[in-house]
Amino acid sequence: MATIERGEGVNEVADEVDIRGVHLQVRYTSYPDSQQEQNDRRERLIKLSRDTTIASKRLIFLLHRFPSSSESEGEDIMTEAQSQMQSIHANFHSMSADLMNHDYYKYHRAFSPGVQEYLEAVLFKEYLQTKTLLTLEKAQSDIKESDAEGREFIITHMDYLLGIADFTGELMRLCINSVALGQHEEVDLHLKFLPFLPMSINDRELGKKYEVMKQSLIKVENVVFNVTVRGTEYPKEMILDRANDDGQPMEE
Amino acid sequence: MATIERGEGVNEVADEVDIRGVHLQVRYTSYPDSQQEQNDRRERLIKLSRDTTIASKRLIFLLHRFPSSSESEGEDIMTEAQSQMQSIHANFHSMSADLMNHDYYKYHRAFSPGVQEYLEAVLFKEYLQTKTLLTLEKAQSDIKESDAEGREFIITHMDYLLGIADFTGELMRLCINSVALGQHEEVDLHLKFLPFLPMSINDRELGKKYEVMKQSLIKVENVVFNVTVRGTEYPKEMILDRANDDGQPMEE
Amino acid sequence: MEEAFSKCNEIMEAESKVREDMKPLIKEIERISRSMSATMQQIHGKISQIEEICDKALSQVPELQTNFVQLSNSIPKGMQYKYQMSWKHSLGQVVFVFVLSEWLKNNHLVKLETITERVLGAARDNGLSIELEDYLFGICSVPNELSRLCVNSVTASNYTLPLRISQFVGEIYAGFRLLNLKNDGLRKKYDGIKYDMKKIEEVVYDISIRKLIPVPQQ
Amino acid sequence: MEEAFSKCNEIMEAESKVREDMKPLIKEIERISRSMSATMQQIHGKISQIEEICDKALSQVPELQTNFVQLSNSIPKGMQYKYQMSWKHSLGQVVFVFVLSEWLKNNHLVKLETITERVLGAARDNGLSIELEDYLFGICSVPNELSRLCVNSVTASNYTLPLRISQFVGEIYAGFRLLNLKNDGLRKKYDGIKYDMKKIEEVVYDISIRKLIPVPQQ
Amino acid sequence: MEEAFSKCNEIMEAESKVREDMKPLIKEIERISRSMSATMQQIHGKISQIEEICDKALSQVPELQTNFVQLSNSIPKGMQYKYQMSWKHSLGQVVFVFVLSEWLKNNHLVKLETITERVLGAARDNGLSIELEDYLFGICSVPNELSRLCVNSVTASNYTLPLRISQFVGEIYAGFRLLNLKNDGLRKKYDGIKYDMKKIEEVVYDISIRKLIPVPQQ
Amino acid sequence: MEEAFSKCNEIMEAESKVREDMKPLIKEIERISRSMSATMQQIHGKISQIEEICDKALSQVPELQTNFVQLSNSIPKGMQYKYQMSWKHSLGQVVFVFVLSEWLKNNHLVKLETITERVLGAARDNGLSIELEDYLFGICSVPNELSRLCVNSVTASNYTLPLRISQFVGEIYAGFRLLNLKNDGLRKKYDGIKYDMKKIEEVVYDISIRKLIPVPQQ
Amino acid sequence: MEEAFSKCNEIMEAESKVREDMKPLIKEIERISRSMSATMQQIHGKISQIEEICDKALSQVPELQTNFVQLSNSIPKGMQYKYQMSWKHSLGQVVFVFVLSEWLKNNHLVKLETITERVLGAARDNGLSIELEDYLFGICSVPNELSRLCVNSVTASNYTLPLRISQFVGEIYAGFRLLNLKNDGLRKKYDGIKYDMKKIEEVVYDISIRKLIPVPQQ
Amino acid sequence: MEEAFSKCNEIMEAESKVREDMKPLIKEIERISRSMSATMQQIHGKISQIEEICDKALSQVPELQTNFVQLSNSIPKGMQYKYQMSWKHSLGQVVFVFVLSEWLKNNHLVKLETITERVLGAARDNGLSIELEDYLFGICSVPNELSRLCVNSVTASNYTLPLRISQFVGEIYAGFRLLNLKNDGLRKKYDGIKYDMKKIEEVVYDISIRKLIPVPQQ
Ligand SMILES: [Mn+2]
Ligand SMILES: [Mn+2]
Repeated sequence: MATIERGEGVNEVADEVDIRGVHLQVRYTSYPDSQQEQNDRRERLIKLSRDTTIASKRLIFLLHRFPSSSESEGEDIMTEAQSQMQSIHANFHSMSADLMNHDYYKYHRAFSPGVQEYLEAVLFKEYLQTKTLLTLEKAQSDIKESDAEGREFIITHMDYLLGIADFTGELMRLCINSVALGQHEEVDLHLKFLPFLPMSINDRELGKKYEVMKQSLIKVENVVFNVTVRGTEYPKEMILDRANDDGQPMEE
Repeated sequence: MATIERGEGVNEVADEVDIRGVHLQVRYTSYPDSQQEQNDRRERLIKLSRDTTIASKRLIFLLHRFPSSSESEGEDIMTEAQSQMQSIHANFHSMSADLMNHDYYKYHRAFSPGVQEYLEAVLFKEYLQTKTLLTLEKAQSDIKESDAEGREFIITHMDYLLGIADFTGELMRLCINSVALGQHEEVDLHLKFLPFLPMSINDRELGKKYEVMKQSLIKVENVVFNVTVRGTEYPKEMILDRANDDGQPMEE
Repeated sequence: MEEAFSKCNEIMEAESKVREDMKPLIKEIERISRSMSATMQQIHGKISQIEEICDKALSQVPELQTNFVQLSNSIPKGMQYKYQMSWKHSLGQVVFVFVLSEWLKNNHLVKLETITERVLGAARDNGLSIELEDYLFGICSVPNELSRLCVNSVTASNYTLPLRISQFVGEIYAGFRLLNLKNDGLRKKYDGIKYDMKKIEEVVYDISIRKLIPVPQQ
Repeated sequence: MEEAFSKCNEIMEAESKVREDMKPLIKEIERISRSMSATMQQIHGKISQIEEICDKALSQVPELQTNFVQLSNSIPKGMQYKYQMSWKHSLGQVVFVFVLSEWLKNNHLVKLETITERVLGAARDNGLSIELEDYLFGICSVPNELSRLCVNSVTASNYTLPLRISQFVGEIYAGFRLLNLKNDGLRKKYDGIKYDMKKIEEVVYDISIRKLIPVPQQ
Repeated sequence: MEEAFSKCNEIMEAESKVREDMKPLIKEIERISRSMSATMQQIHGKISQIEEICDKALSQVPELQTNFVQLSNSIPKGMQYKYQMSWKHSLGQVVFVFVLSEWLKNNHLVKLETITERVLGAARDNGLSIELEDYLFGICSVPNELSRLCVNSVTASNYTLPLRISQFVGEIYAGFRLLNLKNDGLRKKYDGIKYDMKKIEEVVYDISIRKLIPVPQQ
Repeated sequence: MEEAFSKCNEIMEAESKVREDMKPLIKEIERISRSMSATMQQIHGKISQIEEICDKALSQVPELQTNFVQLSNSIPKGMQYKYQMSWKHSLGQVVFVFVLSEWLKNNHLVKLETITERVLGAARDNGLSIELEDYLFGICSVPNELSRLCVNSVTASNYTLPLRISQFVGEIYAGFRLLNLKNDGLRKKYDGIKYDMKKIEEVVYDISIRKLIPVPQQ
Repeated sequence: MEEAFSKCNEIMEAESKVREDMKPLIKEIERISRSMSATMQQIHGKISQIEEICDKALSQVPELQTNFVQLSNSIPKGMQYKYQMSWKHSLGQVVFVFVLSEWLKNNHLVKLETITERVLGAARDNGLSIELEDYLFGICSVPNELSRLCVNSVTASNYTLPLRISQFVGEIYAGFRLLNLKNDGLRKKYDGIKYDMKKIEEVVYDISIRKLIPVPQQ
Repeated sequence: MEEAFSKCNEIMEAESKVREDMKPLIKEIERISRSMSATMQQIHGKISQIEEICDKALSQVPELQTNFVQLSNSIPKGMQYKYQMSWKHSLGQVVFVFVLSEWLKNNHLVKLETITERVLGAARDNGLSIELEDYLFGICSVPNELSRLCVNSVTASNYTLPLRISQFVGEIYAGFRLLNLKNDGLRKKYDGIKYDMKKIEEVVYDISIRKLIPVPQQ
């Protein structure tokens, strides 16, 4: 008695189909991989994506300590960040290996969240170091260069844009923390960098993120307003003094 | 001034991004195709898929004339059906050519509807001719064989299952028409063939189709009940007589 | 204060573990009850093999019980109600299968205790239970299935089953009328029986007006 | 009867064609109005360049008008209202841009006729129009944007803009109070102005308590 | 600014007035079309008086036309589509009555132009119209009514009407098949005709098998 | 100010008390009307005992009246409408039972005043009433029940009841046509009668074509 | 039966007439209360003219009363509650205006009876009333308005009003705490007062830390 | 079958009774916890009497415990979780009051066990418990209250309380950071603490800059 196997994104094998006395004879032979191999690959990729997400979040957490650190501390943080980034790259190399000779887009949904989170982290890192926006090209070549076998890992435009959207969230936190630290020039710089994604968006996922970004931006504007207005009442030096006393970055 | 191009499923080029004085320098160079080429390919595939859908619907329409036809008419219909099928294959060959060396799954959403409708048609044709269920394997090899260059066109399991689900809708119409024609043995046969997809479905698209199928099935059961109950009152010959007089297949 | 929060973390981890342990068992319970329910669907196409189909559906009960017992062992004492939403829906399907198959085979309404004993077994001593509400919900789903069976049995030239069904559903409907239902969902489902009853009556009408059954004496 | 139905088919094809002709024009109108609105968003980051930004946004109006004129030519006479839902939303965005930019530049509330003339031009003679309702909806969106601008202008050390804004929004609010609004959506939107007004008053409060503006004489 | 808003108020009042003026007319139109439709319902109980009933229903058309003409006068030029939702439903009922009664009396499918002329009259020159869609919707409602009439005419021992009905509904169904339907609502309604046809055929079958009519020649 | 709020509390407590007093009475009213309605359901299974069943259902009316009188005593003067939602639904059921049973027994449509007198009695003098709307809603529920009864009476070989039902429902349907219904819910319910009428006509058709009743003369 | 339905139609027409009579009066009541409420909004811009504004708002009360009295005359006895939803919202606005203006002018919380007397007058004898609930809802809306006034009075260099407001809102908040609120909507609204209180406290903080008021002695 | 349903009715009645028994106890629990929470609100107006207010709030705990013990007695064994939604909200309020008052009086974070012991007492042995989640939710509500207290204590010339508050809220925030939070609601609430901290820091800054306290040494 044959069974119907369900493909594409469905992991269990279906029950037997022999209702009304007809046995559905369904076999699939034209696939390079068995269904089982495909499922296993997908599972591996999902796991690597999750690991990448967790490690990237940790990297972001670390990077938030950078602005409030002294110069030597700052160097240490960036060294540590670089090494964390390298170990995340290992995940990408494993994924490249597993995807080799297979359909990239077939599995894209499995690892896309990890890629986005990684981009968020490295965009943030690049911004802290150079105050510029990391290009997609550079992000890809970084991964390739660190691969002993020189494999290329493809990052889609959409993942890159979604990564930027998330990155603006971190930029916002950075703003609020800089405010708490009394670093007014920094705040100005961040605020100028906070990019608008174009409003003419007809992709739903991106559209949603854009709305969240706009709300975040308005929150930051209100915080900056608050500080500015308070700053008009007291000499700037006093604000800075106090900031050095008990300033606590409020990142998370 | 650079522009951000949006990828993956988004067809227009975004507006310029230079808000707050920062120009986002985003370029993509690591792709084999330009964004424009990808968009064009997608458009071509969508068009071929639409053509396939329309031609398959026409084929189904034709096939519904088969049960009520005389033997010679029936042969003519099947000859015509075969030739329509062949001309649909040309669409698949064009798609194969366009997909050659490109990511199949990246474009899958673009042509999946056409594939499903085609499967619905050929499953129906096979059933009318042999009262069996066409296998995925056979469906694929038919396409390959008719291709002068012998290219393979991949059909996913999910598309196959969705095609089956739609096919049961046609089977239901067949039932109702057979009832109208007084072909009671046929009705019995169809009804036995109407397969249940297993209930243990956790795919949403398939689950929805299953619900529709079940409702259709109940409709057919009621029609068959009605005919059977009426049939108990009158001699069978009379029903058949009358059916030959004015029987009209109610397909669409 | 740090210590206080560390302790909180420990408690949270422990609770997390309970949920992790339950997960595969619940998945299995869902699979079996779904499969039992799917098996019962076959009665519509094979009126003459109804008993075999019922037996086949019920043959999965021991496996189900094993899972429920394991599940009950993985839950800390007194906390069964905290998690019961996880298996409530599956229990509903199982009650439906039981009520339907027992009536088809033995012509009586199976009791809540019987189902509890056969499905939960030792899990009952560990605090698991089938709520009365779930039992009633399960019963409420039967008339709809039977109204469909009524139609199909006539198609299969079986004219006595509709009469049996008409009587059973009538009794269920009357039984519910006695209850003082407070649960809104249940009341709504019970109201729906009326439509099933109507459908069944129409089938009986159709076979009676064509003299396929003897004229009833009242 | 066949002939009657053939005729129906012809009519349907003709209507289909009108819609097909309209489609690319409407897409273009949507693109331009979205772009105008997006441009206006830049004022928050560049308080000192507000005039330039307004000009840039308005510079797209001639292109918009061209499209509206073409659109009006493609619609059969008397049927403009049949299709107006297709461009209503875009007109709303355009009104918003006009009201906002005209006030920022010239400190007055732009009139409906002015917008109609500049946006629709010759399309007006072809039966297109901006409904009063759309005009009022557009005005209603302005206070929210201005309450945000109020905050950002203080950040940019501009303390006079908040006072101007406070007065303008107050006037709009008072103006709407005079209207006998029957449209529910509009009434709701108007109610929302209250929150913008409150926000603006709080900003003025913050700069006034810190003596950043002269104490007002009433 | 106050002046600007005052002007808005004026426009709104004017529009309000149009609606106020329309209201009693539309109420009257609704009343008449409802009454026409209700009159037609009587055919089921009085098969032998069908013609009189049709005449009675249609006798209200002049009064209806008067109201439509007045209505069309109260609407500013070019704005008919803005308000058409207010009378669309009534027009649907009227089309239904027309198609049904014309066929019952004169055995042909009444044309859209004929209905338009008789119902709208001079209102047509003022820009009012019956949409093709409404005409088709009206036709689609007829088979259901006729399948009911079919049953009742047999009860009233009229065995020729079912044959006429069978042919007419068959032609309507064939006619719709020629159309390239896009509209979802219309297609759904059209799909429903199948069930009316089945019912009608069963009646024809019942009377032919009992030799109440000769087996029909098509 | 404290004193002002204390006074508010007193008023609230007083109102609370009214509601508390009403609660058990309303529960009892709900129980009785549900029971009356449930009793009426038995007619479908026991066609030959319809009169007894009607009597049994109506035998609970005095008890119901007692509760309504008590209820009316517990409500402050002039405030009956404030609370009427609490018993509206029950009154609907009671009207349904009255209309149905009176017609079954005595073959006429019971009047609103009759029901009011028998159900409310002295409560009427205390300001309680059955709204016309509730009366009409109750009537609207009857055809559906009768279409079911029609089917079941044929099954029970009673071929005269369907004819009586057909006439009564036809008259109700015609009666409603005379009303100028403004209540949307009521209009919708009335529209539903059409389907019941159709079902009844089909039953009459079935027995008439099988010559189980004499062919009617029109 | 026709006669029965004719009678129904009569009753419905009578009820229709009551509603028609009420309509213009209710429209007028809505207009006046909206206008009173709109007038009160002006206090934020003209802190120094608060008393005049209050007087202006209250000057419309006699006109309002006239309408309420007429309204109460048009409603049959005992049916006031049946229609009260039609003017409930307006009464809420009026209570708000009364509570706010009386406190601003005379520094006390106006009583429910006072408002009833002045707004309803003779209408009270005809059975109209202001529900306690509406009174409390009206009070609940005042703190939000006052928190806004607090901000604006500081902008206008009035530093004593915030202190008065702080005390009054604190008392209202404490007063509500004494109530055993059962109405969910009211409870929610009362919870909202907390946020107004917080805002007011922050304003008092701002002026106190800047020594714009004498440090309070507790 | 009737017997089976009678038995169901019995079970339902029994369950009904449990709920009936619980109802007055839960009402009382709600009343007391609401009253405790309302009492705590008074701290904002009477900074100097904080300890007394805390004591007054906590003085109701024994009464609360009595009710919880009675409640736990009325629930069948093992079924506490089935009903816990009924008192969850009240427990949240109680935790809030405990955490807040204990810290105000004794300057430490009260432990979950302590609250459980004092609030539930013997009810704990009957299976009642305070969930960890409820404890953490309660803690999360404290910073918001303290940020408000911070503002008011400055207004009341108390400049040391803000410093204490600043430190405590900082510790809570740090504590939560240690937790591996999964719960969405809790995480969201925790995120909100950030804003309370900011407000508190601003107050501390305001008083330190004005030399009302020495710059704090951490
Ligand atoms: Mn992030
Ligand atoms: Mn199909």
